[in-house]
Amino acid sequence: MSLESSAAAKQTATLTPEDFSKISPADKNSEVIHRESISAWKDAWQRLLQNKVAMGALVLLLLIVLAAIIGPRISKYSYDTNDLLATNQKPSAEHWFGTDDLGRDMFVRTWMGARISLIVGLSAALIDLLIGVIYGGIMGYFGGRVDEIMNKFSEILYAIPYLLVTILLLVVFEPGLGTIILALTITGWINMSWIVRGEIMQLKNREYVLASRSLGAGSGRLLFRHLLPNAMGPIIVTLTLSVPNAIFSEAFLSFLGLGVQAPVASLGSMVNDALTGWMYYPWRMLFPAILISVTMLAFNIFGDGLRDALDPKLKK
Amino acid sequence: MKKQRWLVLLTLVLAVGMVLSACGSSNNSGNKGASSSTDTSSSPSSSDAGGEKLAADQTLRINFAADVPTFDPAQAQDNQAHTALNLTYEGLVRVDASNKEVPGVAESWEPSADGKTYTFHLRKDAKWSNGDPVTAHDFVYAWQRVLDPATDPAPAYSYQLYYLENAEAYNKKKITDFSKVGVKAVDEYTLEVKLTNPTPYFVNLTSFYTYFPVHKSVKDNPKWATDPSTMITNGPFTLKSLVTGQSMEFDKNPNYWDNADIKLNKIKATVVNSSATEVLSYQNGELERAGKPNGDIPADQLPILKDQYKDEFKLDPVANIYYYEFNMKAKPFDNAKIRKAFSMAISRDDIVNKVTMGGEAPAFGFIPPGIKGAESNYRDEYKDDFFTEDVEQAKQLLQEGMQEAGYTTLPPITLIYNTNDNHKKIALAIVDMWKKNLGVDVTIQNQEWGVFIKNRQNGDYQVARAGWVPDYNDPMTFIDMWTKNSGNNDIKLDNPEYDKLVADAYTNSDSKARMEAFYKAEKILIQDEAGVMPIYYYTQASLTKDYLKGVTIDYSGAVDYSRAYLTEHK
Amino acid sequence: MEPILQVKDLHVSFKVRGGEVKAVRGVNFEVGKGETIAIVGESGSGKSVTAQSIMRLIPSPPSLVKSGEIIFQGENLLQKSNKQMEAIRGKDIGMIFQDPMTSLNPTIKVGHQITEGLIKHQSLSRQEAKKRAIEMLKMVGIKNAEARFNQYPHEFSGGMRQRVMIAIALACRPSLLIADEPTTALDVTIQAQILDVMKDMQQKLGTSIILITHDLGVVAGMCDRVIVMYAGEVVETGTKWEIFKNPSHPYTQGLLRSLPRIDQSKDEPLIPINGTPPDLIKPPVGCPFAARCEHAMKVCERIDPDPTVFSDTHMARCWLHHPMAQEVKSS
Amino acid sequence: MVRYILNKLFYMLVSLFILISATFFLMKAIPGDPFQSEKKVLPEIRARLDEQYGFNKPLYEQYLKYLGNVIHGDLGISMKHLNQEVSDLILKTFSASLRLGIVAIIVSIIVGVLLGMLAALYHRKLIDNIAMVLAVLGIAVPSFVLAALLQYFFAFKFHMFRVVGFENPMDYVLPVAALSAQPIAFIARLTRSSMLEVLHADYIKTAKAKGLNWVTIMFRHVVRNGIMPVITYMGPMTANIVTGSVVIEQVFGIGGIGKQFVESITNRDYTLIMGITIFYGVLLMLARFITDLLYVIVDPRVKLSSRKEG
Repeated sequence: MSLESSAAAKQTATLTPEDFSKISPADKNSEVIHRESISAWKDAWQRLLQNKVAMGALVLLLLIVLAAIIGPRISKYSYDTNDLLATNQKPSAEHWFGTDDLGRDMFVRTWMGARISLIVGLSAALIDLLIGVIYGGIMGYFGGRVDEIMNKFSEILYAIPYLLVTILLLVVFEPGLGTIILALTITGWINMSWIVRGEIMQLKNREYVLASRSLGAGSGRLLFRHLLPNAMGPIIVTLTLSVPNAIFSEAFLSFLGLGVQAPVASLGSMVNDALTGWMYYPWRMLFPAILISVTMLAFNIFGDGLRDALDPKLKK
Repeated sequence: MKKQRWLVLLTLVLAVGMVLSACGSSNNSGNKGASSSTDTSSSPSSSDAGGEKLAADQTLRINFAADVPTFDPAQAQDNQAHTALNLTYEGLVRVDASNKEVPGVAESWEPSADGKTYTFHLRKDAKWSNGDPVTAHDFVYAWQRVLDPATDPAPAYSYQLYYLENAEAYNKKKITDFSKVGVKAVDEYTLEVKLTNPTPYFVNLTSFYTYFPVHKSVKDNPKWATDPSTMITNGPFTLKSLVTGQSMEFDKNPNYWDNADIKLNKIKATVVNSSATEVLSYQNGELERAGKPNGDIPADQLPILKDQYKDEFKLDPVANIYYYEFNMKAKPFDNAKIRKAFSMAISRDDIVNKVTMGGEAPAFGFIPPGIKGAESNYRDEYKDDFFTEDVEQAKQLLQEGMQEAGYTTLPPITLIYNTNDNHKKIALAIVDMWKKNLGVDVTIQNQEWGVFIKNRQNGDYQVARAGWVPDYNDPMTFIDMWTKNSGNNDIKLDNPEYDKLVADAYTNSDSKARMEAFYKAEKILIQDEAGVMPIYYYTQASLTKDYLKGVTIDYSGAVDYSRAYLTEHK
Repeated sequence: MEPILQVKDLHVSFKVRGGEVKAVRGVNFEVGKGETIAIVGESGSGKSVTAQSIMRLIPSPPSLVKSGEIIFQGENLLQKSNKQMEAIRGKDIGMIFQDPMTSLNPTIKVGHQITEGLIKHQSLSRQEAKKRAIEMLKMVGIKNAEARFNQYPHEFSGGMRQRVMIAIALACRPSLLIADEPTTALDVTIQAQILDVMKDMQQKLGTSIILITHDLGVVAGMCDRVIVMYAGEVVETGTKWEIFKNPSHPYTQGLLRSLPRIDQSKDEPLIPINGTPPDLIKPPVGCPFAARCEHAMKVCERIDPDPTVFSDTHMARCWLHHPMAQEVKSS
Repeated sequence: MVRYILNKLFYMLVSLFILISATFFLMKAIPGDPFQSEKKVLPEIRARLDEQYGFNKPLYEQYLKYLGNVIHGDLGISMKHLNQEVSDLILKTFSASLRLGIVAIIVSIIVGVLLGMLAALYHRKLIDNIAMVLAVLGIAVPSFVLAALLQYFFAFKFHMFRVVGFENPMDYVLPVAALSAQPIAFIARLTRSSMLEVLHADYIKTAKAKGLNWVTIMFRHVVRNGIMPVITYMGPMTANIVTGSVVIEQVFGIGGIGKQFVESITNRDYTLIMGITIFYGVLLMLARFITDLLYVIVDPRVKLSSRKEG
């Protein structure tokens, strides 16, 4: 066997005994390894920060939210004032996004619409979250018979075609924002509850939970201190992705004439209103349609980015 | 393990097979319609009609916005059925392009001196599509079917026949002997009709579908009107195929007595309920006619299409009215001055010119132009000048009204309309006018059709959108609905004088006196009570290719394609 | 002994966001015919990358063999085309991976996963391949092999799956087997069984083995020679005895100390090596172990030591063996 | 196996029962009824209709009677399409929806999987980016907008297709494109991420270590495992396409069951509403059931007794 034994001490010449004095542990310029020392959340956040596309989407979302808040205020028009002398006007200095069939300013209406759509999307997602987490948490935590019954119930509910229930609900109850949100959440929470259930079931047998339990932690503490925070990743991702779903569903309901009440408009209902004449007044469809698409895009991309950031499988 | 997977596969195959076989059977019926579209049967006589050269292919393509719910004249109630039944059936008389009664199955007819009995002489060459002759008995049978309390489901339009003596009593089970009802087949070809009151418009009425004859074979087959193969009809066309939600095809009926005058070979109808799609389909050359009454043109496109298709775009005034109802039993509209103020504070010109843009006529009365009066049109004889729009006066009226009712501010007001783009636009515009002109905030609420109509008919509303289509060509159809006991009196008008005027008009056979009564009643309704706020008299917008001729639209807007034809075109 | 594999000055890097991870930095070693060598080191020491480089299995990009040679049976594998490599993989070199739970395709019957390679490399018919596969399954100690042939991976336990992996890797009788932490994921009792199977197979087939492990305990029972890697470098090589009896690199010493021994008294604690390996995006200029080394001297931080050769088979890279270090120590 | 199916069947029946009951009472709670129109029906006639249709009976009696009929396979007669059997109407209109739906499902799967595979294979390259932009657009554009745009440009402007019609193969192109845009996008993203996962899986390394060539690895090992999540999406996709077809049928004037359903609600055609609800319910449950079975066939790890989450 020949080992690489060439000039074993090529630099020996320059070495001095001083070089061979021991370094005290305190002086060591020890490698500080950053990766392990930061919390999983910060880690995820940093990964997210590095994902330029996802951050772009987040910035876009924030801009949309901001515009939805201040957009209607910086215009001198109100979203519901008709001007029959100025109907279907092209975009101009006077009306930045043009006017609609009743002469209402499209700029104000578009941002008001965005506001309504966001409210619908966010409320529906948050209600899904609330019910889903509680229901799913109970299923996952208690398991056994409780889980079996509750799970079967949600499966049965899930089998009911959602469109049907939604339409029926919207016709039965007074139309309005509340009803729409209710209709969207009636089956929307099920998916969330299943995700929470799956996570909790996986987590509850982990060592630290067992340890905590052996130390006498109560169910509530276990669920809220240990289990849910650790299941937060998939929950947040699902939440992010369910916002655009709700916005889209509302648009779909608008198409069926079951959307929000005029003169209030959502992006979906505005697109639908413009649909019959869009070839002649393209701006009436274009602005809300682009905004709805961009919102959808941004939520989806940001959600994907979040998933990547929170998914430990992709950690390198 | 292996076994289990095979079982799974088997189950899967079975399940898919089930689904596929379920649809396989219905596929056939779908293809039937498609295949028959290729056979272009005998082309029409190429002789020109009045200097025009007929097109070789006499196939008319039109659209229905919804399925025809029934092809049974006794059960029909809507526009779609109206158009379809006008093609497949023929009543005692027809109405021509100038709204004149012309012979249909009846060659001639004469009223008695008191105007209460009509004798119709039927033509001997009228035949059913299976070759059977059309006889007076077929009419008696059909009318009995409509009135028979045992008919299932009960025909909602049975009241259209209540002009006949004892018809109402028989229909409402007060008498059980149909021979007491005022219709009798004197012989095979003579039909005698006795009426309760002299009814000048009765002959015209027999052109309406509820009066159409029905072949006796339907007795044993409750589903006869759902299947083209069991439909025996007597009109210029027969239903050839029917694909629910998709298409209908009508073929020329060779057994029709006047088929020499029928030039179309075939009528193909699509069933598309999106008005935008319908217009696009027309623009793309897939339809010869689009728009009302069977379809629609999107309000957004009206002003543009009007310019772009100058020669094809038509606005036909029709005797329908668009109006708002005030609930006279609900606050604050229990006060006439307040109602009137609201009615005077809007600009109908702006609505028709800038919102609906369909060339409608602003309405200041309730009876539309096109409804017959004593000599000519009622509206020509009596002007609708019951009030004028005047913001200042409206404000003052509102003040007075509020004082009378003791308001310092008005209670909250909600306007309801049924979900529809056009209704929405009008509502938004009117609410905005009220706000600007009266300083009153009105909330608008759209309601799904069934919910809306229920609320309105139950009086659960303050202001509601409404429209009225006449049942027959006489002012009565617009006036008797507001009598105290009328089921359609949603505004809850309760005016004894009004009711008396209507009762008089019913029994009076003098045209002039009747019209006078209607005018007085209309004045009460609009000027004194202001229970309804007329907005406009409808027009019907449609696009018709310039080579499509002979389509007639009657006073109410119903369309008759039976005498239409296509001239030569590219 | 005639070497069948020589790795010469191998450098492998990975491109990542923020730089290049220099995972393998100048590795040299060789494997003799029928010999079993172990590559030992912590995770991230570059041992797996080295092994996978031999098979050319590391995905490129992001990885990149910067320089070096891998001579297998006289030919440089790094210069082979993909097509040529396909003919070598599985036929001449077999490989077993760490996690038997994920190394088998869950949707394909175990038997077919074995026959795949046989059909490809030895042009056997399906029937012949099946016969061979069943034979292999029997050889690696799977009972009821005929029935097992038609089962799916999830119907096997972890140990059984690793036996299947061995059967797959050795089906074509390769002359070299690379076992990348084959026992790490298994229970201790199963570990021994798997090692026995490998030893047994080696005796039957005369295969050379590169065993990659972080567990010196595994090394003791199995190997002829040991290569200790740290931070992408070989820090010490030697025969099993040289390494165990006379570990000459503080890292090797550390590894040994962290291992429980039978002769250890109860009070004597196991001593872990403190600290973590350096970030290889910017590898230290000096000895990579200096930061964790209890004997670290000033020179260690400045200059990476060259190998000190103790015998034909034994060398270590550590300044402690520098004559000057001995002087300083004794003074 | 048999036990599994029986068990599944039992729960499907329970679901169906709840669906029927909930829909029945919800539907009856909607104001209005099938006989309402602008012109009010005379009270006497109204009373007769109520009697003929049993509306004069207490609600629970109507419910029990309906339930009894359904158990005997009788969905009743439509209240708007007079004298037409509800089951006939459903089958007739479903024929069009099924043709549209099946083509859309097939197109979605093929195009979606291909796009996803391409994106995964050319990970972080141009093709990946193009595929993902397409996929994301499919998710971001509402189907009714897409349908209107497709119709306007490809039928009207470019005269490539008919605006209305559903007979010739060409008539399918636009509605199918509009209907499958969203599922395609979803499947493409699903396939991509799952393919990426599979490509990095250990068993792919094993396969490479066996010396298998690229094509074999792709087809034997990668694709099969990579499209597995697509199968789990089949259930929701069916639901999606069924729901989406409501819009598409309206825009393209296709006489499908979706259009019928919306109309039946407007018309308060009680029997038809119930009939279509039951039909949809059974269809979707069947779709999920088939998905489960498919999964068992494709993935030997999944046993019938244990349901997968989500």
